[in-house]
Amino acid sequence: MGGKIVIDRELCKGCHLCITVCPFHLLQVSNEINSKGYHPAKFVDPEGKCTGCTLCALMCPEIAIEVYKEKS
Amino acid sequence: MGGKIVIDRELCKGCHLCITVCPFHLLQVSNEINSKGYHPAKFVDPEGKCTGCTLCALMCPEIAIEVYKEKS
Amino acid sequence: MGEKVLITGNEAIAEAAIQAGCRFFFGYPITPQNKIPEYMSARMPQVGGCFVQAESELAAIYMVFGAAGAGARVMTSSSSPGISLKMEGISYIAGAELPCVIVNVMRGGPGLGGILPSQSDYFQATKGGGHGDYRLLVLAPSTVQEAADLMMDAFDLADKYRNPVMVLADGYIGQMMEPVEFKKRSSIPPPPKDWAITGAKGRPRNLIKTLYLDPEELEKHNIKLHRKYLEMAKNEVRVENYMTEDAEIVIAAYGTTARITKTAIKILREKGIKAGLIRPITLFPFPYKTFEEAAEKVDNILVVEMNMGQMVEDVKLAVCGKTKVHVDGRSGGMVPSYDEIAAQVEKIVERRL
Amino acid sequence: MGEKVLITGNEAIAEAAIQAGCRFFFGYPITPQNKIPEYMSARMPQVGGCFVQAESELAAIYMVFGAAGAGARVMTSSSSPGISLKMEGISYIAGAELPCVIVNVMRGGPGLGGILPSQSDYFQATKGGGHGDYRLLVLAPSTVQEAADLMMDAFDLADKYRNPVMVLADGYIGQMMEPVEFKKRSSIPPPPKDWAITGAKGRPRNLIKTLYLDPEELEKHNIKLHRKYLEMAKNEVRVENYMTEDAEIVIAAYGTTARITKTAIKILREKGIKAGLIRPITLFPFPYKTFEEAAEKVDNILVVEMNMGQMVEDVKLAVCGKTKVHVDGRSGGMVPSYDEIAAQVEKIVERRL
Amino acid sequence: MGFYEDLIIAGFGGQGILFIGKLLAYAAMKEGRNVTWIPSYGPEMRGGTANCTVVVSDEEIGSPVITNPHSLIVMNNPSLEAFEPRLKTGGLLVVNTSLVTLQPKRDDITIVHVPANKIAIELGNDRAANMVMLGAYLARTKLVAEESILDALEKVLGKGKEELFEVNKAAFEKGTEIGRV
Amino acid sequence: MGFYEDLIIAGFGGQGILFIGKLLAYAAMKEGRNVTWIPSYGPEMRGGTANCTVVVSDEEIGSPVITNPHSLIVMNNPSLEAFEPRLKTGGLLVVNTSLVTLQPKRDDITIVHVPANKIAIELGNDRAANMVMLGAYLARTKLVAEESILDALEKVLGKGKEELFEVNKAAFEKGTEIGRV
Amino acid sequence: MMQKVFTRPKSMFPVPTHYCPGCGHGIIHRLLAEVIDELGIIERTVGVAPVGCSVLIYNYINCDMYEAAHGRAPAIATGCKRVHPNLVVFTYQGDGDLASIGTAEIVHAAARGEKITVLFVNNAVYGMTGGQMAPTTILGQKTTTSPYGRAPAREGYPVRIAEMLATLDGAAYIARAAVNNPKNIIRAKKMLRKAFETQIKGLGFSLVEFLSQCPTNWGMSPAEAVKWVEEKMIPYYPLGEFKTPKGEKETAGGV
Amino acid sequence: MMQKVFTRPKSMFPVPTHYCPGCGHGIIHRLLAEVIDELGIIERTVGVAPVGCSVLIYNYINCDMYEAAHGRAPAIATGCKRVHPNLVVFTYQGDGDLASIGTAEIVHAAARGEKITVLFVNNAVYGMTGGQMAPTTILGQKTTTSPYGRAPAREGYPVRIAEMLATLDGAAYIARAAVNNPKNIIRAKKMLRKAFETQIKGLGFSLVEFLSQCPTNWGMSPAEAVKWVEEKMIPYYPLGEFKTPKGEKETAGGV
Ligand SMILES: Cc1ncc(C[n+]2csc(CCOP(=O)(O)OP(=O)(O)O)c2C)c(N)n1
Ligand SMILES: Cc1ncc(C[n+]2csc(CCOP(=O)(O)OP(=O)(O)O)c2C)c(N)n1
Ligand code: SF4
Ligand code: SF4
Ligand code: SF4
Ligand code: SF4
Ligand code: SF4
Ligand code: SF4
Ligand SMILES: [Mg+2]
Ligand SMILES: [Mg+2]
Repeated sequence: MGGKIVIDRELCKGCHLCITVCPFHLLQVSNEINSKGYHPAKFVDPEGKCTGCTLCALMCPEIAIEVYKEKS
Repeated sequence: MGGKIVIDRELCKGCHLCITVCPFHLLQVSNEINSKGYHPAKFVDPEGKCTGCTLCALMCPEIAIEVYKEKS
Repeated sequence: MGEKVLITGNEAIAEAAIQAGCRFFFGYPITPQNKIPEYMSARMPQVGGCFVQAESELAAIYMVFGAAGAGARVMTSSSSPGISLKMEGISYIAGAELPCVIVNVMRGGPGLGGILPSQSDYFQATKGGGHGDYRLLVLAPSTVQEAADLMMDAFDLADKYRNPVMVLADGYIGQMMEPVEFKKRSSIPPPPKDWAITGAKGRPRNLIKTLYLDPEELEKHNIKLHRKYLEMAKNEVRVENYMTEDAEIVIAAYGTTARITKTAIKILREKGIKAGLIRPITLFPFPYKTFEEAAEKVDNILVVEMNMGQMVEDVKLAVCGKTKVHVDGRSGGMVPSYDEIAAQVEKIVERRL
Repeated sequence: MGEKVLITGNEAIAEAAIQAGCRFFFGYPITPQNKIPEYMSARMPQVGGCFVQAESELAAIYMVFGAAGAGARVMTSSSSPGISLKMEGISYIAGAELPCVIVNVMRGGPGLGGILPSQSDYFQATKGGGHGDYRLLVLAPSTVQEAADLMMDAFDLADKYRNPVMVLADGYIGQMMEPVEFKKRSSIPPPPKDWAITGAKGRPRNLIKTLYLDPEELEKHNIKLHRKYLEMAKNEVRVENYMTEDAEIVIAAYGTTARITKTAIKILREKGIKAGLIRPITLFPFPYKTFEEAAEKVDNILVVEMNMGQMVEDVKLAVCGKTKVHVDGRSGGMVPSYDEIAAQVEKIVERRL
Repeated sequence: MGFYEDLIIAGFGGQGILFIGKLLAYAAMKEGRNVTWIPSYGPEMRGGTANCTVVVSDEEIGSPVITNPHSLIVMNNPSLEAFEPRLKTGGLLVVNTSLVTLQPKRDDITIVHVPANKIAIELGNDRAANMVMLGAYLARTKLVAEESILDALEKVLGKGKEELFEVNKAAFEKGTEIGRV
Repeated sequence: MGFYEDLIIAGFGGQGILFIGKLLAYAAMKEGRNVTWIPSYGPEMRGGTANCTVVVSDEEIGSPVITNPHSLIVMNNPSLEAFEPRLKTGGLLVVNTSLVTLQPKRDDITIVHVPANKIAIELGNDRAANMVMLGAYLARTKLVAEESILDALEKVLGKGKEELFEVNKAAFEKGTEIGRV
Repeated sequence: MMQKVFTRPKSMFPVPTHYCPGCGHGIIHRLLAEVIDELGIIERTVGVAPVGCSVLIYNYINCDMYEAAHGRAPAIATGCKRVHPNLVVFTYQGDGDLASIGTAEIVHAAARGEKITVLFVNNAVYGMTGGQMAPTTILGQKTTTSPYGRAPAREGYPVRIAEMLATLDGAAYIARAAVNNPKNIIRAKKMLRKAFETQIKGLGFSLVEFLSQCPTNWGMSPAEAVKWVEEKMIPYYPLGEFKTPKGEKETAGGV
Repeated sequence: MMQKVFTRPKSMFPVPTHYCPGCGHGIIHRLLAEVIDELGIIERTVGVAPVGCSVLIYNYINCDMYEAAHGRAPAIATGCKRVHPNLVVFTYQGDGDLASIGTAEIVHAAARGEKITVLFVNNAVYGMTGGQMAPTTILGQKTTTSPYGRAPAREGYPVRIAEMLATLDGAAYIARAAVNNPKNIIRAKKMLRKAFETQIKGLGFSLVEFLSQCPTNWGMSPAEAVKWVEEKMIPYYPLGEFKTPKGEKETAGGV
């Protein structure tokens, strides 16, 4: 039941709440700055741990995260 | 423990609430009219039944009743 | 021809509103206009409308905001202190350009004042008692019949201009009984309200708002409103000229004061003094031109109002120094009598001030 | 000589109030005057005073009523929509003749409008936005220093006349920083308040009320108030004449607009156009006489205000047709620039309108 | 000038002052005239003073407020004191002598004395005193036809109040008798 | 005419725009001049745009609002777009090239390019970019003495903020170097 | 020898009232005056009159008084109490005044724990303006603005002020009494005294709600009216103490 | 094949918000839009925006909307709902808006049983105007108008709106949620859905209070702010359902 997320860099305001809730710590602060001057979150999941549990998206105030999940 | 009451005819507005609460039915509607056109209550206690219990006065919205009681 | 009924001004105002298609009333009791909400509470359910006694005048005016925004013909009524409480809301309604009718049956002020008739809310009604640049269209009936007639027109005018209309009556107009005939309404439907809140089904959503964070936009909006007020000034001025043609002195008065003045004029004319009356029916837009023209013909204008001198400023603005303007005000529920008015006129005429 | 501090107008207003002996503040947050309550919430406990954030502007003005009635120096502040909510209360305070100070840091309207500076509450402040015949004494600062100075005077005037005094500032005055020196106050104690509510110990009880059921009494009260306003008109008019002596054209402006006008006048004078400024400092009582006198000397008066044309009515009333009166208003948070004003003046002068 | 009459009716609240004013106004309207009716009362919900002014005219009515009324119906002492001085010279004063103990002072007016409450009590309903007064007034002024008043009364009381109507009618007629004297 | 200068400082909220404006105004006041400082911001509590206008003069200041400023300090793209066209001919534009990616279009003005964020990050505190800009601006205009700014900074930061003061001072001085170039 | 055992309290002026025959306001005024007299606080008591039938209460009680605007008495009392913390400040308010237009002011005076005492007279109508519906008008009750009888779907439900305010931490003493018979009147006075004592001890906000008869606007005789209070009002508005200062808690409801 | 399991609800415009990073308003907006979408009512839903940080909510939700005056949203909603009983009307209000200036309007909309749904965002401060004290500011909390920390003797006690409104018979559904972690967010959405259903079924007034973070005015990072909700707010403002339509009663309090 693998999953993945897509973060909209420009919508993201760098609040990093998503980072705090991912059970697998798959989100990180990006070094880059978006056009509004924020450091957006980035999804780093080299081992494919993401389950698509949507917790990060539920927490995101900007609806900057889309979540995808393997069809079961 | 006898008592008596004095009704101020002019203050009285003839609401007759005092009449309804006297345990000995010592108050009556007067036939007379006061200067404001009301039929005031009158105290009729030929047998000296009044105990000075003050119930009538407690009920009077006009503070038209003074109550006297035998010193004990 | 409808039958005449003997009815108070308050009831006439309420019934006329219903006959003009008003189906929503939100208000709060206050003397001397209680008969309006009371009448509405009985009648609205009968005509499929809705009466809500609001928790306050403040809430009432925002219920009006909501219902007007929803496209309904809607009104509220109150008296002076209650109208003051509506000031913020009236500014919002004017800003959002929502059509509605507000009735003020004036009583003496300031503060709690008294419950007797007065005209001391003239400034508040005509210059905008609320904040920002807005204007109400203000109608001032002087008989119960006219209260009914103007009430009906008020709804049409509100819809025409998307602007709140105030019917400004004094306590006498509200509490007096006179025979009234409710005129059959022409069945011209109100203009379509495609801006109204009705649920965004099959159309882009509608938005009713007054916030413009961009000052250029807000200025544009203000200019748009201002143009509308100029438009009203062009089209909607109403005024009665009573025996002014041959008048050597003109009295300016509206509402009950105007009626009393008519009696005074009779008395004066019996004495050979040719007095006339200019009676503004719309207080905003004010009949500046009528007064300007009168100023060409008479040397004196006496303003009679039940306040300490308010309409007199508009009369002065109109005549622009061309004529002497006097003021004779009674206040606090005191009503100028025809004798007083006549005496005042005599003094002016004699002194040839 | 006190030290100069760099401070916003809002803070200067708050601090000046405290230095004038104000120990009670009741208010509610609203942009652009939030620094006033915020400052008060920090300072009042330090000086043994009391800051209460009221549940609303409506509640705040009645807390002011209570504290003023209790004999305290007290104030409230707000901005346009919030001031509209105080209209009923202001009418009550004026009716009860309670001294207090009300600050309005105006923003664009109507409705929620915007948060940028405006002067569109001129009518509301000067003609009485509430019901009934009452007037506020209205002071209009045009620098932060003047805001502080007028604030101090406001309390004295309020006590002197037992009347609410309004300090009418635009958003710029509130949010701008300028160096301010708080002038040492003459220690003239306020007049004794033997009418105040303090507990009826050893004296007949006091009563603060606005209801007069007898219309004759209410009229008497109205006449008394009216006389007081005439008294103010006699004693309290304040106005600045700036380069009017040799002026061929006069500009009328107050508050921030007046400052911008000063820059415009410099530009115009560099171009050889002799413009001058009449700056009303009291908006009520209005400096009618100054304008009347100016009207004898110049052919044109240009009124510059951040609204759609309000003070212009008072200017017209003053000049009474003797001079052409023009108006150049920006609104909604748009501020007229000195260039615009200068250009407008040039147009008028060139056209010799 | 056409027909014109004005009057003030004054007494305590609850005495039916406003009511007889309305009857008059209604009857006059039905007879095709212009009318105005204005009430005035104090802060008391019950008791206190109440009065109303009625104007009847063939022409457009100017002032509905009257400084010096042509007629006056007075139902208590304070009203006599307040209004008697204002009555027009030659005017008509109808006074309820059951309640008004003060004496009128004017000698340039017509005075009709009506023991209205006494009569009403005799007729079985104290509250019909107002109708007695109205009857007396009408008998003198003939402002409207008596039938117009009775029609108005019937209309105002509505159905199912026959008994009340009868008492009021009787009181009214008794009043007209006294007035005619 | 005495000394006169006005400028607009503009960028995102949170960049310390208003702060450096206040420092300037404070320093100028301390040097005995008249000053005005006016802020302007959007509805956002954070982010959004912010700017302030500072006027310094030896004479009474008329308009505190400026149509065509003498100088401009610009901290982001939208501000460059909004204010560049309004700059006076011959005026000074100080632009933060770390964040402003657009190119200024005017050729009748002096432009100073300052990679303010880059420098600030190098100095260990991204948030000191505003001070770099202020330094560069002052180096060009000499509106107030550099010491006046540092005095003001010390005063405003208050005690116990020595570290912050040092970073800001370093940033400011770096800015003056760039400005002097 | 006879001794006077009941007479007009000293702090009341010896004048007739403007109230209708049988009106509860007169009784409540007297209780107020008696409590003031018993506590000996007349010289440091300040009253705030409402707008309602009792607007003229200052004609009857001989202490410093304000006349408020409709609904704003608690705000005025707040202003006064903050200036003079040592005075005893009460407001006297009707149900239109307190429970309708003045809702925000009473809720926040209570929430702030403003040290004032509120006499809240619930007579289920707007007395002064002619018997319109109040927030406390009971279901089915006909008034001049609920001519078909109050129906939830149209006019909503009556508000229980005492219960509502008792949820606020700043409210120290909240009780409901009635003045429809001597027993309830005696109890009402005790509650009122407790309310004043709560203020004097500085414990917070105190309020007594009085169910009171308005024969005029109910269209009843006074005798019918007091019965109506018993039969119609008390079942919806139970008497009792809903909140007492810490440690003195009594159970709510019940007679 | 991957399937999209979480994306922007259809009834929201695809635009960035003006809110600060980490602000709870964005989360609550999304829950609202999701509920609207799930119930399929977007074409008959009307919103009333407050004055507060969320005044611009109409820039985000694609339904007919009013922008209210500060505190008056319930009155506007009443006006609208009475005209169009078949529309689904919600107000969205902050704690300054609803619990302070708009107290009377919310109490009486609830008392009338007005068939509207209220989203009440309690972030313990006035967000938009710069962090002033709200009626819901907790004891000890420093704000720009309670710079010494809220103290009962000076600033009074916080108001528990859900509990207070639950005393009113017209209130059919009253609940309190929080949006400080995913679990609470999921529960919040269920409550909101129930609130809308209460309206759609015509059962009366419904309100969900959301405890929401305002990192900016609390002077905290978003992560600190959500923790503060948990540790400081929830203990004073317990989550749960305080009133459910008859027969669906759940116990109040408890998480
Ligand atoms: C702002 C305002 N609105 C309305 C009124 C009119 N008004 C006077 S008293 C009153 C209601 C009185 O009812 P209540 O408070 O229940 O007192 P009661 O007369 O029943 O004792 C109203 C609505 C007013 N004076 N001011
Ligand atoms: C009548 C009025 N008073 C005050 C204001 C200023 N004002 C705007 S938003 C606001 C408070 C917002 O706080 P809240 O309702 O808690 O919403 P938040 O911003 O916290 O979401 C205030 C006081 C106003 N616009 N109108
Ligand atoms: S929660 Fe959303 S806005 Fe916040 S950092 Fe994550 S993606 Fe960005
Ligand atoms: S969907 Fe779940 S597992 Fe995947 S990144 Fe988000 S929180 Fe982590
Ligand atoms: S209770 Fe008082 S007013 Fe009523 S009848 Fe008895 S004495 Fe008279
Ligand atoms: S005191 Fe008691 S016994 Fe005597 S009359 Fe009054 S109620 Fe009756
Ligand atoms: S109307 Fe009712 S409350 Fe008012 S005085 Fe009469 S009985 Fe009392
Ligand atoms: S100020 Fe607070 S409530 Fe407002 S947007 Fe920012 S975080 Fe959200
Ligand atoms: Mg009542
Ligand atoms: Mg908030």
